[in-house]
Amino acid sequence: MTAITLAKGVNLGLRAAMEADPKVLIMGEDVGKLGGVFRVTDGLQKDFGEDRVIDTPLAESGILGTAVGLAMRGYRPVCEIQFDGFVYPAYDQIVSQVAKFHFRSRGLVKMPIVIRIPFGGGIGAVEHHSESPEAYFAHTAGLKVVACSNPIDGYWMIQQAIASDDPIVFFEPKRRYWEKGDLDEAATPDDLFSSRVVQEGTDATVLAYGPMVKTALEAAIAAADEGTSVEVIDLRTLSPLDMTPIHASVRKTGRAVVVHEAPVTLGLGSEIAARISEECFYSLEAPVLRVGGFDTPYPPSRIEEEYLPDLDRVLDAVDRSLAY
Amino acid sequence: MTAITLAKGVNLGLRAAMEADPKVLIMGEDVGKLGGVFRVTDGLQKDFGEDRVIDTPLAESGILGTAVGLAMRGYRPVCEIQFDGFVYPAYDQIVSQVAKFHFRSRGLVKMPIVIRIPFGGGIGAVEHHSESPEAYFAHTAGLKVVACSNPIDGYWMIQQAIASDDPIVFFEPKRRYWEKGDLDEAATPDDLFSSRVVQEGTDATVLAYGPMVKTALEAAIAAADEGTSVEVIDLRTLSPLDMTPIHASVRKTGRAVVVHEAPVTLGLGSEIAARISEECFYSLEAPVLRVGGFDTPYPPSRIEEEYLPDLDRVLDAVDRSLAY
Amino acid sequence: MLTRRIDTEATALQRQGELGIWASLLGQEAAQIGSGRALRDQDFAFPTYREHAVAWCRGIDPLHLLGLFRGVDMGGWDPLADKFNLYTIVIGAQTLHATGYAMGLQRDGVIGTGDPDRDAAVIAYFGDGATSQGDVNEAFIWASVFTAPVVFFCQNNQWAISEPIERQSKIPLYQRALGFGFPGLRVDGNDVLAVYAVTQAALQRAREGSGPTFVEAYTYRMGAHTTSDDPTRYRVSEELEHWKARDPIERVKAYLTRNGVADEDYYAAIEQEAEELAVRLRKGCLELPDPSPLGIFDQVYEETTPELQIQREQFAAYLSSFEAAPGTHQGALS
Amino acid sequence: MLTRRIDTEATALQRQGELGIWASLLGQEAAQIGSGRALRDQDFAFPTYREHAVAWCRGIDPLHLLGLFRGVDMGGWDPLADKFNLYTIVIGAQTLHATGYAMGLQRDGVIGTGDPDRDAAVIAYFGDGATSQGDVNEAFIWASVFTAPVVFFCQNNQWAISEPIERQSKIPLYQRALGFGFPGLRVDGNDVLAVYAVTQAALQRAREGSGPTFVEAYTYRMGAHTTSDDPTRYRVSEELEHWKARDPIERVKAYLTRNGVADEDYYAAIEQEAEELAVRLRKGCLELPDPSPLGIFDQVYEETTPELQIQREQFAAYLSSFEAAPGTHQGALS
Ligand SMILES: Cc1ncc(C[n+]2csc(CCOP(=O)(O)OP(=O)(O)O)c2C)c(N)n1
Ligand SMILES: Cc1ncc(C[n+]2csc(CCOP(=O)(O)OP(=O)(O)O)c2C)c(N)n1
Ligand SMILES: [Mg+2]
Ligand SMILES: [Mg+2]
Repeated sequence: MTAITLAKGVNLGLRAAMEADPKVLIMGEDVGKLGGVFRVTDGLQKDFGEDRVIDTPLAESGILGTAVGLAMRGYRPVCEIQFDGFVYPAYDQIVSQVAKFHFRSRGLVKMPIVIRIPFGGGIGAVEHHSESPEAYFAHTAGLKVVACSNPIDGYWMIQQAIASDDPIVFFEPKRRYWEKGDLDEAATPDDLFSSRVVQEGTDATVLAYGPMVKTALEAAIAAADEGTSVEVIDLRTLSPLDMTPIHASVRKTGRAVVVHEAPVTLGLGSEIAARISEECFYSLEAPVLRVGGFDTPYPPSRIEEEYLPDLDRVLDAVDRSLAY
Repeated sequence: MTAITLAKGVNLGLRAAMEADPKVLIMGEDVGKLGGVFRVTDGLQKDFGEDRVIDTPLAESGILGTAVGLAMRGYRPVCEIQFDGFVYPAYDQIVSQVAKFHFRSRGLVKMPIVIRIPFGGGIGAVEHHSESPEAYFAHTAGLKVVACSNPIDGYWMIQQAIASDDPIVFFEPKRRYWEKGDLDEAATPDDLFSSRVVQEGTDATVLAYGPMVKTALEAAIAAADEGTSVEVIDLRTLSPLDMTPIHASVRKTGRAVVVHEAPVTLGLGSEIAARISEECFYSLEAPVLRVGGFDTPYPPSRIEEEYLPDLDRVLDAVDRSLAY
Repeated sequence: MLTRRIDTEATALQRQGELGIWASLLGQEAAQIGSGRALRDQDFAFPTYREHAVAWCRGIDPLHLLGLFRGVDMGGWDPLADKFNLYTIVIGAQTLHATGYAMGLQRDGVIGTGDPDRDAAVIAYFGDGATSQGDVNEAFIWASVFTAPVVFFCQNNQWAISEPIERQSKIPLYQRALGFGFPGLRVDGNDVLAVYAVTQAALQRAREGSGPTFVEAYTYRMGAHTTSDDPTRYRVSEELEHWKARDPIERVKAYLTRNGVADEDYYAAIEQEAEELAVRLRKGCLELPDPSPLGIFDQVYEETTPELQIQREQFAAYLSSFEAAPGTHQGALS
Repeated sequence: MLTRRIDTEATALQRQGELGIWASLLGQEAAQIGSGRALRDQDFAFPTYREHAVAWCRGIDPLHLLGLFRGVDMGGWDPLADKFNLYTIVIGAQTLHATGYAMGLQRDGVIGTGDPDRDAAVIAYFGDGATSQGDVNEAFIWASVFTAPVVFFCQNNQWAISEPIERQSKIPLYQRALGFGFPGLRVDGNDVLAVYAVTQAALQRAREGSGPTFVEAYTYRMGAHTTSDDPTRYRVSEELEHWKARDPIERVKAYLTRNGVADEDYYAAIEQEAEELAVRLRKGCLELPDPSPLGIFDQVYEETTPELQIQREQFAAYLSSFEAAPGTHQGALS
């Protein structure tokens, strides 16, 4: 067992994947010599060479477009998008090519591409560095979308994502990059596309992913002090959703709150609320409530803490749910 | 009163807007001499000149990016995206610039840009020509999103959209371009951001927009034959939503079905279902059901009629709702 | 001539409602055959939606092309095995794929070995209009910076739907390459032998590891953009007449006849072959099986998802409900 | 020198946690002042995130720049009135805005009139890394095809964060313009007078209606990319030493002194002014009011939406619930 940060967890996972399969490549801006602006690819170019860890020209569409061609040639590119807000120039290649190639070719062409995106706010950054674009990808058929929330998941999930033959958008909560966890390399990881109950409870279910898992857990502790037993689920997979543990939890608690940083309107919470409302119709004692960013662009960082859901806003929603 | 097609309705609306304000420009691929592949801009370059109706180089990011600059200089560009599936190269300019400029500049810079997108399937086209990308834009704070469903709305809504000082993504149901309606130019149009009950009913509410409004109306007629009274709402505005008539209807019927061509997961239906479930919690006698495209890329056209929601699938959902 | 017959037949089929749309290659046969014949087995081609004659050179059954435009699938061939990508409709996107594939060749060590059966190259097709897309210019940058073995083959047919080449560039297109640091050249796109020679040289350069070349094949779109288009709205008939006199097929015929390589019998035999092909295509096209509605759920992912499984099951049940109780609802399930 | 002092002060403020980040212009002062001084009132400039000295030339209070990097807003000036766009962080996006604005100037008839107070031009700033973005190349196409009055001013500071210029281009960047059909030229970016002269000529060409020019100001990023960056990881110190000897400020000082234009008193006065500025900035920065959390709801649209109104009201009620009943919950509302 070694204590590692999330950044290190993903770094070690990448290293393990590259060692396991010579077809795995890393591509992106500043991923080589610098090791990435968050150091997630630190040391990899040194050890695997410039042919496998590629500092690309500064153009995201170029990164994804050439990754498609490399995938056609049998490679498994792991593309880093430096910050969430810079994925949009690659949007066409992702939505019209990466997502559709398997379908277009009736499965003859696989797209084992992983798109790593450090996402979310809370680090005092300027514009375009704190976005949560996951819903755009979860709405796109042909892509799979996952988000890790802690170092251990970072380590395993990135390897599982790289091993998958489907294209995966892999979200990493950048403000949790420096938080630590104990890695046991001998453990057996959960399935990549599974959600996990990370805190059991009986009164209400809080669903979160990425950076908000920690917030949700803190809220559960605070709620416990007030006598409310909150169950917390770390979704981990955003597309497909893993509804089985969600159904079980909501049938038990009768109440659900979905939390994310992305704006509420058409965020992941809307899909989850719609599904729970339909699939657990007779179990719900309150409507599914959503806590998220407001429907504004991400604000200047001096007020990001107000903008982002925090412990209090999660508790407030739990209270409102319990009041039904 | 003159009978006009939807294509003609938008065409006349554009003409009226250009006559009313010399700052209105039209930009896009083939919008000039050809008058657009659907002839929606037919005759406008001839009458308003090449400076106001601009055949652009073949690059969607360029179209939107230069439109931003023109808007900063006081112009009101109406950008045509030739087909839904070709909007993605412009995604970055739309999401990071058009949508954010007002916020970034604390309102000092307005973005009165209209992005016209012929959308949806049903015309036997090849890949990328039948998509329904509206949810991507409705999830984007800073944009407004509307969809017309008939020639009369096409005529008025495009003028209202151009008159708006906010950026608007304007969806036109391409398979309805040739359907007719009677235009009364002296009438007073409804507010752009309002939804409209287009068929009154008491047993269930069907919410639709764009191409599906006609389908929903046909379903309502078929349902009436079976003794079920279906209320149909044409949403018209997708972002913001106009919840008032929706609340009123659902409180009356207790049942709601949302219909669109876009894939169900994280489509507009998910947001509407989440909102209705929360805001009409005690009125709902059945969960909000969603009828949409499946979570696959748009299929080859020989099976698009199976893929797209039709009268029968809407009725099926109404029946399922009534069965609760 | 065979490819032109395919084209005529496809256009006819579209007119009869059997194809949704068809993008004719009329006038561009020399550019396509010349470049297509310069490819070796191990080379890989990335077409747009108009490279029917290149497909022919790659051994793709033209029936597959009809299938795509008919809407039974998105191209029925195996792009990896046939080393001919599926048609790319989003303008310019394939130039980056081609460059990435070329970077894969580099990593596989199959360029610059000197073994003619091993060294491989990639060719990316695109039109004059496509040169305005960001993606195409990014592909130039990538290819240049990484010295990727790719030939950028631009068929400048003078038009992007209704927009003349002046809307995309003020200077000859082949000069674009100079700004990116690799050679660009223009060839008479209606001269099949010249196209062959130039493409062959560019491919060889790529295979040797000397990097990309931009080839501008100067030609003309003699037909409409697609069967949905009406070019009389935007171009004058004199222009077409001018180019008709330069018809690539007439030119190669004249050349072959003049040099005694081909005689009347030869042409008669080809006409015959073309006719048989046309008959086969027409018949084959009408017989193409429609795809199964349930099949689409299985092709989205390599490993399907619970959502899709549920949707598939529900849809299967829904479809069979019609068989069980026909006429329950008014609408016809088409 | 004043702008360098602003820069030093900002870096210091960042180190003390008062700014989230700061992008230093160290080494690029001559390129920025030289080009910024060539602008007339009616011209419009589109900066990246590093054009602090151009901002200075446009009369923008440097406090606004600090505000942006501190996170109180996204640039406190009025881009339209000051004819200096807000900083654009997405690489290259602003080159299209600049081109569109230039097309607006054309439509307004304010180019080529011959009236020096009327004819206007646009300047678009971007870095060497930006030249790889599709948007920048599309801007070149637009500007060329429409003969737009825009100067593309590229500060080639040799680095895009950790990537050297060789990752973006194999040939000198100014040659890129040749592929698009307009002039490109390179100027010593550390020579303020040369930059002034070249930019002035390019702007004049644009104002006259002769179209775009690409200016490559060859310079060097003497500092880190931003305060978050650590350049020792990717570049050698000799390189920095080489360029330190070419420090643009030392060079202009030497020139001014040699020609007797400036003496010790002059420099002392400037030092004094810089010091006062620094004090004002430090004080001003700490005093910058934080934005109001409720304010963000009002700035999204020109005409707000029911959704936002509801969210605003609910959030206002939520915030005031803390005032009403402090300490109800454990978490601190920061
Ligand atoms: C990104 C994108 N935008 C628009 C279109 C619509 N479109 C299809 S073909 C075409 C013109 C292409 O012209 P060119 O590149 O010269 O090729 P050609 O058709 O002449 O072979 C356009 C605008 C598209 N397919 N993709
Ligand atoms: C679209 C996009 N991708 C990535 C980034 C992250 N990023 C910020 S600055 C930078 C390097 C820019 O280099 P250059 O254009 O040379 O400008 P310089 O910083 O040297 O002034 C990168 C990659 C970004 N801001 N936008
Ligand atoms: Mg063309
Ligand atoms: Mg640079």
